[in-house]
Amino acid sequence: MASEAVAQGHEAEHHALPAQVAPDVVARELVATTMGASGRFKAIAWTLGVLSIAGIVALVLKWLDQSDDSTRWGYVAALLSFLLSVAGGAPMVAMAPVMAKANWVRPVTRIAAMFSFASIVTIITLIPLVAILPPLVTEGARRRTIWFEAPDYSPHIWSIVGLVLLLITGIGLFYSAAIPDFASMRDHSMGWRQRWGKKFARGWVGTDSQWRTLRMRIGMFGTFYFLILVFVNFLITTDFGQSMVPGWRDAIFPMYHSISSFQAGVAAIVIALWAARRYMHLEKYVHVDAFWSLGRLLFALTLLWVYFFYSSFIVFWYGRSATDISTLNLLIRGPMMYAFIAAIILIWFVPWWILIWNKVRRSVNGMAIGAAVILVGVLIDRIRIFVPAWSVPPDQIHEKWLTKIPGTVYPDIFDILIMAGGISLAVLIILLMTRVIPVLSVWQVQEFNLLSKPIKYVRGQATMIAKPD
Amino acid sequence: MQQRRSLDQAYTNRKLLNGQLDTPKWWAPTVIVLGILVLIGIGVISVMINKGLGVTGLSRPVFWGLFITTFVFWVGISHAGIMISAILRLTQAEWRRPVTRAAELLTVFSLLTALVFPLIHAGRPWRIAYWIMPYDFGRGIYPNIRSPLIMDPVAIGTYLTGSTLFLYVALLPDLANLRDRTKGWRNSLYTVLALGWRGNPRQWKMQTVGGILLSALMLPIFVSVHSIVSWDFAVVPAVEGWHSTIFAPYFVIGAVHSGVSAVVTMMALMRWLWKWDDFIRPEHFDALARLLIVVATGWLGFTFLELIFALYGQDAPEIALREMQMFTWPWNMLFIIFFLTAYLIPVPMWLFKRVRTNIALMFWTSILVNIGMWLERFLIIVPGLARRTPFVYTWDSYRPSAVEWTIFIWSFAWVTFLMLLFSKFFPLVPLFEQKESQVFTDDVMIGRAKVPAVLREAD
Amino acid sequence: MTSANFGGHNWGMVVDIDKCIGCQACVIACQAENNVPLNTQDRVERGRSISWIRIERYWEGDFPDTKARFIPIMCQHCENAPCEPVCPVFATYHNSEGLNVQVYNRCVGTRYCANGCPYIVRFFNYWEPVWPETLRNHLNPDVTVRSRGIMEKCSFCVHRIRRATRTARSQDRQLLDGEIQTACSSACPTSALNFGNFNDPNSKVSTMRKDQRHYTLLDQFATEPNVIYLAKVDTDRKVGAGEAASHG
Amino acid sequence: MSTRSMLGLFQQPEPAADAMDGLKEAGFELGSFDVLTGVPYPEGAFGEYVPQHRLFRFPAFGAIIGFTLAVFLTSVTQLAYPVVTGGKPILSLFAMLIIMYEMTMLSAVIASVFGIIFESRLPNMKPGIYDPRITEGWIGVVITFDDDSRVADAEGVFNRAGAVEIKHAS
Repeated sequence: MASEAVAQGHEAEHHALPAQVAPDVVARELVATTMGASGRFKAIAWTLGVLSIAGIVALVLKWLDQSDDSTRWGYVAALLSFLLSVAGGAPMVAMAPVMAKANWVRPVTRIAAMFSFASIVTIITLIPLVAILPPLVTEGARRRTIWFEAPDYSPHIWSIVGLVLLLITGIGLFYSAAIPDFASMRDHSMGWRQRWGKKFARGWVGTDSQWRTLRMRIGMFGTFYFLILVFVNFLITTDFGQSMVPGWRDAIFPMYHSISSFQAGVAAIVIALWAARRYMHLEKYVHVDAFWSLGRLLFALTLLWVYFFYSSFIVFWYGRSATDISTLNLLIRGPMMYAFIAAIILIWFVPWWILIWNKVRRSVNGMAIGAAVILVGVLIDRIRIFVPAWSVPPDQIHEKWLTKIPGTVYPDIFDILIMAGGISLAVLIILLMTRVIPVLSVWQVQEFNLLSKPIKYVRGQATMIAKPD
Repeated sequence: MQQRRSLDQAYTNRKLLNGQLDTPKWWAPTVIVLGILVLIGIGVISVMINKGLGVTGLSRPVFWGLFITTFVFWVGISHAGIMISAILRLTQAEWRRPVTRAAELLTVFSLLTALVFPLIHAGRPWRIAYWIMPYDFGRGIYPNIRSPLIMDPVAIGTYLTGSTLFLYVALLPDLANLRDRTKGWRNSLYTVLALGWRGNPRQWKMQTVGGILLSALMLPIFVSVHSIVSWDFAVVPAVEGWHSTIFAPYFVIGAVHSGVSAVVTMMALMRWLWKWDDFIRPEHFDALARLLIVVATGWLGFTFLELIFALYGQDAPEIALREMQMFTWPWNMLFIIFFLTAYLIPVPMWLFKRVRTNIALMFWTSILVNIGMWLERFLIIVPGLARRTPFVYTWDSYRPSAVEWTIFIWSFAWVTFLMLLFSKFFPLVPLFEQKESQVFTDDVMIGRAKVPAVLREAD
Repeated sequence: MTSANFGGHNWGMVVDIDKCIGCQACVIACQAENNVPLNTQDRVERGRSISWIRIERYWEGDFPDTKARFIPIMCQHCENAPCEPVCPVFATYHNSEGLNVQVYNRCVGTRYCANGCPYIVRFFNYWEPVWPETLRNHLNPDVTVRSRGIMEKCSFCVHRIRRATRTARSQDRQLLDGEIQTACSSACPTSALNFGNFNDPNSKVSTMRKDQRHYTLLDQFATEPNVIYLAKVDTDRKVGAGEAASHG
Repeated sequence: MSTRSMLGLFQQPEPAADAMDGLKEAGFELGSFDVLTGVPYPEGAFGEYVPQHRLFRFPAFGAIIGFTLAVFLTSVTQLAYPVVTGGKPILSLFAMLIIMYEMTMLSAVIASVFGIIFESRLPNMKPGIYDPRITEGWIGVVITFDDDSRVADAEGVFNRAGAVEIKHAS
């Protein structure tokens, strides 16, 4: 099989298919990428490290300084939502091959799964917010939440549980798919990596039963992960968003949040792939084909985002009851109007015009640009939602609807440091992970090569893609 | 999953064109019976137009009832077509092939039926010219673009036109096939319709590329149509049960749920009536049922969100409405039936492969789903209006009159009638797609294992 | 925010709940004035009765100290009327004098406006209107007899407004305050219903609406009605949406 | 203009492809011969030249037309008879957007259907030489000659490739 594949390697050029490489070569080369670290890598890692420490310090200081005033914490909430979106949304792609049996996605899954480690940062940002979250009952009046008669600590406890569960299942998803690669680390590397590989491979030799349990595990963790992600999105969006604003009753908002979280996740994966391809020289494995498919996915999600946004907007705009008006005034026309316009442009308009071209979706750099634009847009969108939501003073929080629209809250030095720090910490974690395990899943690249092979159909060129059950 | 047998193309032609070339015996009697039903329905409709809407069960404040429910229901069914043929085409699902055309047909005919209801339920149907096609320059007044009732006809018209053209384009190769198989006047008819199709590479390429292009264009329309229909309700703040932002995606996914179920029902009928066991195989039902499990569960999630955020407001009228919808006779009974039939009975059954591959069971479960989905629309629209408003002199309940029920039944007879009529002249299963799947699927040997594989063109 | 410009007039009504005794005179007057078909027993039973103005009656307090509360409800002629934008044929719209007018000729009877109205003061003609032989000649010639299949509702007796305006113009003078009385307000024995021009700062209604008892119905819909209610004095609680529901 | 044309019928793709190759070698210019199938085969399966098309311009064009039309319709009709309803602006953008969207999509679809039919060079009421068995799975290779002199060698190619039947038409 392998030799035949190599023989057909030269044909693969004018296919949208990765060059067929022999499995052992794949293992050795991919494992090699984890070894050592270039000077550039070290420099980046150190700067990120410094930034993250600064961010954590700033978070502690802000907590000591402003713990009494919840209206100042909007930006931390926005950061929480953003990290949840990216770090939570990305691993969803990791389960695609099991669910959809899509072949192109196999090499991508590892990078996707790595993002689940970044959920640690999400939890860090959650801690102070949970403490500062206004109580359910203020001046005897119970504010509108999904916790109708529940005790006062309900939102806090459940959001913590949800995020921790998300982290655990995410790591579970990562690890269950990583075992064979730890095995190949054990076999093809030396030093601590080999020892770690030995430890984590847990005696993997690739027997039939081991493979079966592996696939079962991925499927299981994937399903759990999806359910928990939706659940967490629901909790965070209601407890840390909607219920902070009197009269904001937007049934679609959790869905909106989930969709744009998938969008951000896919965008992040595209950028990670681009970086891996560029700086780890993995052109042979990360082929344009993957970007092409991710591009279509991203495009669809972009349209879906604008659809979800419009479905809620038109109902508010048209219905125009007192609560609707106050919601629009706060979130769209209000203190964050310019952020809102920027978000629309960056999440929908620009990507739409970039990604609609097949040429762009087939190009690596074009995709990276589109993805970057989307990521920035999602961050701004989170800010325009959560900052006004938190800026509502707690003494109005239990009213029927918002009678007095609060002014714009601008970030103070703490907020800026915290956001920079949080994001760079997330990036740092992923960077470090690439030193521990190949950034592309070895066994899935091999499987990819095994299942898809270029064939000759009468006189024409085509690709046979096997779809095992 | 799919055991593939290679079918000779001549055999495929013979079997799949049996509706046109040699009409089955049951065809004529069935069409006659349905035709009589259709005539009765039309008679009742004209009586209603003549006498006025007093003959319905409507009242104040229940101004909308069975007609609008059925309208939404049929629009929902119409979402089967594009769901199957567009989404599955774009995701290159092989098992879509035998069902695409039937699904698109269902789209076209159910839309035609759906369109009837808002028109006949208007107070002065003879005046709707001013509503749908109002560009009567003499009057100098134009329709109200701001009204959702203008967006509706525009959206549905777009969807109807689009899917009809889509259907025709995909029909071309099969028309050519019929042209080659028929004699006499039918031959000349098909010759004209086939536009002189010969099947050279250029035409086939247009067929494939065009199919993908049209799918990509139809998909956003498909989503928008039911969203706009849902906004008829969602933008009305006065009716607590309607004014919810989630309605658009909620209706769309519900529509997909009922539409795909309707396709399953129809596939079972096609397999039985035309004896297409070789083409509509258990694995197709299996695949559709897997899809349905996902769709139905997603729909359940939306239902949950809709309910949670209805109560989230904790306003007295909203809670009163929900209480009425779920715990007050007769709505509670309807609600239980709706929940059982739309989710609780079918979906757990579909979890078993034995059920998924059992045609009879799939037939009945899919019918259950559509009963449930009709009730869902009914439970959204009618209790929403019959709610207890602050003004005690305006409460009323609603019981559809015999006239409404007759017209309701008429709609089903009408759709089936059109379907059968179509099946007399055009193949319900796309022959060329059927044959294409023979070319494009194969088994590859990986080691000793025989693995089903699909052939993708290098793009 | 509304783009209608109220040139001279912005017609409205101030209803003093404190004076209302629930005598239903306004209901009858409206019925007679506006050619509203008789609400026969079967129509009422079928929930198809038409009464442009109705007296809602609520019980307040528990036996023995129970109080009857009355509140006359007619079309509120909202500035931001939810019933208007949903009509596909402009059959109902907001005219330049602040009236929410119903154009019978345009109406095709989708009944969408009726669903949109939170006050449920819009009525649909399910049948052709019929009057007993004896009443044929009592119909008001100034008011259209609505055929079946169209919506109708309180028009603030727009025909009276028009006639008064014409008279005033013919005598070239401004309309006097209180010159125009709707059928209901002129029939009200306790003058609980007061009709007038809100644009004229010292008209009777303008002064009345400044009363601290004033409120509007169902303000959660932000419809900005042109009908202002003055709460009952013996209680500071408003008779309105709030406890109406609880007494339902 | 084609004086006469010839159709070679094959039962399997392989020989048909051989015939195509043979015709190429025999020096018939591309475009004078073509392959007819009852099934869409993968592109280039017969070594035929891959047809170029401009299909994607049609929907773009249609979309632009539809959008402009919709803008005109939604704005001008509202301005022609301005009626205030429910305090909404005369030009309510967010309601108009929906109509614009639908009309844009509609004309995009119609245009692309025209495009598909045009780009497949249909309708073509004189399709030329053809055989009904092509829709039964046979594969036809059709060739048109400018001068009759070369009919023979084309026929030779067909026979060598193993044509089941050869039809002539003038």
